[in-house]
Amino acid sequence: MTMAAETVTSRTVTSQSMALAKAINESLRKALESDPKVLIMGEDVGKLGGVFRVTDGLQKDFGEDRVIDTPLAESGIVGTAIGLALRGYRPVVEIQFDGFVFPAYDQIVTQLAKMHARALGKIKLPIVIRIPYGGGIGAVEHHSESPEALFAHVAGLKVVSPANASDAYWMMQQAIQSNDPVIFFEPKRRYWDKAEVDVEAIPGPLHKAKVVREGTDLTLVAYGPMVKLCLEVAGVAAEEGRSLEVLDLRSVSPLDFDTVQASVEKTRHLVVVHEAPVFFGSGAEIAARITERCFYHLEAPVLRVGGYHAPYPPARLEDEYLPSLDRVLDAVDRSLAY
Amino acid sequence: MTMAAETVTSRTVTSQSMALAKAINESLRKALESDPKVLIMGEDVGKLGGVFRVTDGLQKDFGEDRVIDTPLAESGIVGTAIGLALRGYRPVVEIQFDGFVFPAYDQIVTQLAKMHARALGKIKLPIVIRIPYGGGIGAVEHHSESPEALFAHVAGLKVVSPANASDAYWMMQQAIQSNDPVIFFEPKRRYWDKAEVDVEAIPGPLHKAKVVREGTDLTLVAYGPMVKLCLEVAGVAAEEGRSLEVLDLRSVSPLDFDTVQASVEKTRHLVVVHEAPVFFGSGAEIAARITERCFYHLEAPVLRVGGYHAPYPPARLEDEYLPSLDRVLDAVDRSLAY
Amino acid sequence: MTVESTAARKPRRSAGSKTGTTRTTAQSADAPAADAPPTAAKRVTAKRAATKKPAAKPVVKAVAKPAGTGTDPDLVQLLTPEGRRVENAAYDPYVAALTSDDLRGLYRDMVLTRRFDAEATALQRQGELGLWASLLGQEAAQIGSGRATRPDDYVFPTYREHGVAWCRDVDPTNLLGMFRGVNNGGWDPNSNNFHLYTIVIGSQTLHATGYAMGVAKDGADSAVIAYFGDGASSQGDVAESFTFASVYNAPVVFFCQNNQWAISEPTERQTRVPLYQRAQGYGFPGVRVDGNDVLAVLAVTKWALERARRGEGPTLVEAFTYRMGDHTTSDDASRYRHDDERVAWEAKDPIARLRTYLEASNHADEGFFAELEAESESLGRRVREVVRAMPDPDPFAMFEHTYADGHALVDEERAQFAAYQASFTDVEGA
Amino acid sequence: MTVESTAARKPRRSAGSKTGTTRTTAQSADAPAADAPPTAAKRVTAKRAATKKPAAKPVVKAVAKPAGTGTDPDLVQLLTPEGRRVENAAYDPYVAALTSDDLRGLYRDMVLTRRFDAEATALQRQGELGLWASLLGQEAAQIGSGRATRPDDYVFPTYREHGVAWCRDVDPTNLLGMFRGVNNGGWDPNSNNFHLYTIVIGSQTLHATGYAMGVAKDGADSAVIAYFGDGASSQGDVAESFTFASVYNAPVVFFCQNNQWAISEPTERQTRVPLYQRAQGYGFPGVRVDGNDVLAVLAVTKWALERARRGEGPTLVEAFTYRMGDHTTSDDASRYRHDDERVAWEAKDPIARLRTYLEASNHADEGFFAELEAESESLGRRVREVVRAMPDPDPFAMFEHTYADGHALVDEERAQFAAYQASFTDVEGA
Ligand SMILES: Cc1ncc(C[n+]2csc(CCOP(=O)(O)OP(=O)(O)O)c2C)c(N)n1
Ligand SMILES: Cc1ncc(C[n+]2csc(CCOP(=O)(O)OP(=O)(O)O)c2C)c(N)n1
Ligand SMILES: [Mg+2]
Ligand SMILES: [Mg+2]
Repeated sequence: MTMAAETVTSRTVTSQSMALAKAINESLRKALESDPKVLIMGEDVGKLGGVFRVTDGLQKDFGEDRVIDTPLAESGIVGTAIGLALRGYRPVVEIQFDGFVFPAYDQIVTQLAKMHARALGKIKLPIVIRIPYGGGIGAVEHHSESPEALFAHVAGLKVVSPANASDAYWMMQQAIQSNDPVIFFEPKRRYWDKAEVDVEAIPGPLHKAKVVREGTDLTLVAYGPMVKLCLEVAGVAAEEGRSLEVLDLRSVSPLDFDTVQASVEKTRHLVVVHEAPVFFGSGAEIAARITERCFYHLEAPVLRVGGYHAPYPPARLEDEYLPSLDRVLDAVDRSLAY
Repeated sequence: MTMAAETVTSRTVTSQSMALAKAINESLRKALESDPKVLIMGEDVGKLGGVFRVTDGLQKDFGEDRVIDTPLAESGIVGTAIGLALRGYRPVVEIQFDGFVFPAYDQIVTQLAKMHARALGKIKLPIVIRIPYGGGIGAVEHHSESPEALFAHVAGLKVVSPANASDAYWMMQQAIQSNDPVIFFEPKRRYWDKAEVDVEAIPGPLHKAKVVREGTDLTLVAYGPMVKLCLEVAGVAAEEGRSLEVLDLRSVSPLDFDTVQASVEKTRHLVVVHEAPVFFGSGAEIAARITERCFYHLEAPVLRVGGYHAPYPPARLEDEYLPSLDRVLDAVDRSLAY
Repeated sequence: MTVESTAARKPRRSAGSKTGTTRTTAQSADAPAADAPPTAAKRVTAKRAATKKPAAKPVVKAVAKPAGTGTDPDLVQLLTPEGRRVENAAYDPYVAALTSDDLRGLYRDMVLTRRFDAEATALQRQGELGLWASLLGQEAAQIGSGRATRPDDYVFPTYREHGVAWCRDVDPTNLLGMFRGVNNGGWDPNSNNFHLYTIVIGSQTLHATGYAMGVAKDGADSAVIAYFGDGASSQGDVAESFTFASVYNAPVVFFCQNNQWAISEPTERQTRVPLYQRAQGYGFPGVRVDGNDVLAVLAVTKWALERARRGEGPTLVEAFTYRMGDHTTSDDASRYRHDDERVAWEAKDPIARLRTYLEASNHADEGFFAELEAESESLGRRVREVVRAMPDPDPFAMFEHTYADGHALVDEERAQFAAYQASFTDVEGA
Repeated sequence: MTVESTAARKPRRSAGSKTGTTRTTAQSADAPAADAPPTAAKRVTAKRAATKKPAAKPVVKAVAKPAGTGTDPDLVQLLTPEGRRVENAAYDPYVAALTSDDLRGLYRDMVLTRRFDAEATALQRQGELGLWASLLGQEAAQIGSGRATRPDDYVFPTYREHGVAWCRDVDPTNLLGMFRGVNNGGWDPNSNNFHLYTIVIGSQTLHATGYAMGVAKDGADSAVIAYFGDGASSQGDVAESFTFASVYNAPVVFFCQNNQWAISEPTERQTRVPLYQRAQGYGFPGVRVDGNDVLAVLAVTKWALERARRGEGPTLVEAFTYRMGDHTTSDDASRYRHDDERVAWEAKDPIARLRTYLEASNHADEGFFAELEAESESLGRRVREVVRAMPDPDPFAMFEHTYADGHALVDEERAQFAAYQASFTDVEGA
């Protein structure tokens, strides 16, 4: 049942260093080029190129008919994207910030997620909803949230989040090709982080987790913005003589429990890290299921590090609110102390 | 830390048998009588008395100014209720069915839940949002869902669900008196179930779980519509010589982990039952936290019985989809087999 | 498909028309190009209106103000409640080519739709359906607008458009699945360009708008029609669909059946001014039509659809009608409305008025009505039989179609469910 | 509070007025009762308008059509871009009682607001604020409408209403907390009847409507004003607030600052027709006013607020103005708009035009302007000092105020956090 992470086949000649935001931009460009049915929709995605410039230059090159500045109404954006998908288009929708997806929540949950099932499979809804999410950029209210659990609980949606530029590029390609609605959470504080992107690589499956650092003493599970943090934690822990394995989930729904299980059967300790509040967050589902799968392997309860049960705090407090190197190390210590 | 469930002081003279829906009706009536700031708002709550007759007769007795038929717009209902609360009113809002709360989700999550914190406590939002929820009544799509996890994850909201007429009466009183927003999930398939309601009783705290049946071998945790099922399961199990303890959580946020922990430390086995899909459901949070608290006590992983990762199915399939006597017993067997 | 269904017999053709000419786009050349013609109408004898001679081609001067501006004009009406044909220079051209066959076809559609609806109500009472949302009283609004659509047009209904479904050749028994609880819709929307019923009020208006945006992108001359109710007009989604449709000049007709009630709430709980006026502030015309007059609805809807085809953007049509029955079979309208209101509306019955007109102008004879009665009975019988034979879905259907490309958790849960199911077989087998 | 703030000096009084008479309700008796007066205006010399003699009481005949019906009328304008006073029989009465002091007060409000705004922009550049949303160019829209409110009225702003906050006597440094990242608003809305800034576009229009419903329930004659932008007009919430306000006849003024842009999107991406026309289809009047003309905005807003007080329900005011700067300090408007547009609007600057008028009509002398300049500098200094001194919140503040009545999980997490924090102290202490 358990499988090791796949490694992307890399041909250096086609690979280049790229910021995460740029990688998504390139991926969208490629999708627009290769499939005339792909559309980009959202507020300010045109001339401005989006507030994070992720759609920079696309309207200029593909026209207003394919890269569409919409009225300021998220329910309208998702609702019309559904109609466009019914007409055969493949809309890639941008929600400007995490906190502004809620006006569209009804269309996403009651319509987008259920329409394929409602039609007994007769119609497909290949829509990608891009959401820059998470904190750490010193923003004002509603601009730093991590609402992924609110989508993962809803059947009919797939929920993914890349942690680096290469995954951002490829996962976006795969999300657009998917015939299911995909909520694509972009770790906004990593937009400017660069990595090698091989645009000719053969990517692994979209919903498969990756072991991004091997280790033997404890497993750290994260996705999106927290993967980098967990790698840092593993680095520090290594100096202290502890060998941490770090998993990048990449996909929250479906969630690759097999890869997590395989790791935990080896390390016997698991800490899950995410920015979203712990209460009813992804960590709960991972803890519950992995405890069920690895009951006799676990030497400590699955510990969770995440946001507190409070609205996302003002920027000057976010470092206290968000999982930090120290907070994760603290959880590692506690887990290993069992 | 752990406390036994409190028993409601009962004086038989003031007690009468009442259906759950009627108990809420009586509770709303009492609130309207005792506090002129209490308002009832919603679609069809007036002359019709709501589609389940929960507000029956209230407009007739308290007038259109206090029991308000609203336009057909859930965001508008909650948004204007917030404004009314800012003006000093205490609106009790009805959402007609679980599946229709989503148009109001933005107002609930970004406004209602956060406004008290945003104002550093300077303003209060004493709003109750009543939602008839859950399946089992053979209804069409969107009329049988259990979205409580989507509210519990959001800080700033309290989430409760009574399981019987007496709790329905008293919890509604307490919810209306609360200075925090309360999402009040009413187990619609239990609306017609009768129980003794003592309108002079002194109720226990709103957010405290109750041990509704004592037992020693395994703990069943449920809330709302599933409590009755769990009591039935315990009855059947008793015939098979197994002593199950049944807990009625009553409140999902906050969640009374102390009472669950106390029970599990005794029984060493825990099964959580809810109608909502298991994936990212309440069971996940309970499993994660109780495993952390009772790591050395648990003889089996916490098992969860709930809905599948699928849209709520058409009525003719709901018996297969919902937790049933057999499915819960199956989980009990599996837990005890560890 | 059995013989008694118009849908089955004359797929994608105009009601009762053997040639289908009234459905061609070419005909729109006759139509006035103005945004909305004045609505002043004058009565003519039923006799005169009944002559086959098409009405004189009207010279409609382009009006700066779209219909529905300023003071509430009269309803657009071509047939009075008493069944008399009234002249309307602006809209007559849209029904001028209707033959006797066509007129009888419209009548037949309404009668069979009502019969189907009654049968469904009865089946609910017998426990065969869990719920039914009756269209009683709204037949003209639905048949008139449904028959105005072309096969390549796309329809986004609410949960009550059984008459429109009929016009789109959707097998009526298909509509019953969700009310019986065996599926949540389930027909293929693309086989008749008739989307699934939508229950969350107002949502479908955005889908319709998006679809229409796609039509425009494709350079097609199809149009889209979105149905919704007076209650739905309050939903934010409907307002957003108006904005998107206007900004993108989408070829969509917003067809609001104002049946005076949203469950127990009268239209005054949703708006203080006539609903068709809502359109103007979004930059497109709104028209109120007598929703119990099938000819007027047909004409106004055709006009609106043709505007859309010509690239002139959206229109709001408010069909002023009445929900004669309860909201659904779960409802009891006597709790909130008086009988006299219903009685007053009975006098405006859409079927009775067309019958009077057909009889008075000799468009139909006794034989037609008798034959239709028999056809009606046979439709009822078929519906009954099909519904009773509808099997419950297989439990494993729960695990199908949540995703198009599969999902690991669904596979896991399906396997667990299979094992659980098998545990009984094992026990039973043992 | 230091001396340089009008807010601080003359709490809850009209701008620059020593007596506050322009703020009394009694004055509304002079006002025409019609829904909306005609907007035809004729130019008069600045001289004439400047005389203290109140304009002749106009006889405004009640018009059946609310303002904003039919073809787009001229803007309501009392002061041309060149600073000339134009006569407007309908709206003149609302500014007729303004004294020289009042006029200077309005000017002072605009100047200080602009100064404050510039200071905040500078503070953002210096890293003292994380973000700033400048109101540059919208001073007249905000001061005119803000000064039209009474102390007992209630204001629901967006995130850009720094000028309105000023009129409501909110200490301007209070507005900076959320932009600095030390809180999410944080002032007490009830101490100045000025709600917290709302970022989720459009939401506050519903809160305003609900609040106004409460005012009506209480039988009070206060009014409520909800601010929103041209972009916000597309949000479903705004449409729903129109419906609720109309159905319940709520005393609320919807004040839309159409500053031509929603970040990078011009108003044409939100609507095809002028925004004020949106109101009519919801059953209440809409008026477009020159948003760079503080007198016109004051007059129109007073008229609308008084309609609300008289129980005549909601009004939509569209203040036609311009966002002179970037959307926020994070934005770069040069990516999406031409400089000529900005240049054209510079000629309509709200402050310059009032200054011309004040000077031409001898309402203010050099001394006034010089003094104001000094006051302005001192305001800037105070803002700078206060902001720089603003402490970071205590980490434990995260656990405060999520709930009014407490929550077990919050207590648990606070305790865990304390233990975690203490673990460092222990180490450090060791
Ligand atoms: C979002 C939402 N809220 C509430 C309901 C419950 N509901 C079903 S039908 C209805 C009334 C609809 O009235 P109207 O739009 O006039 O359509 P009609 O039923 O009269 O055809 C309501 C409130 C719903 N289906 N969806
Ligand atoms: C629901 C929501 N969606 C998106 C945003 C991001 N956003 C912030 S301001 C803005 C434009 C607002 O334009 P407008 O309403 O005209 O107000 P203005 O900024 O021009 O004052 C957008 C899209 C938001 N704050 N809320
Ligand atoms: Mg209706
Ligand atoms: Mg704007």
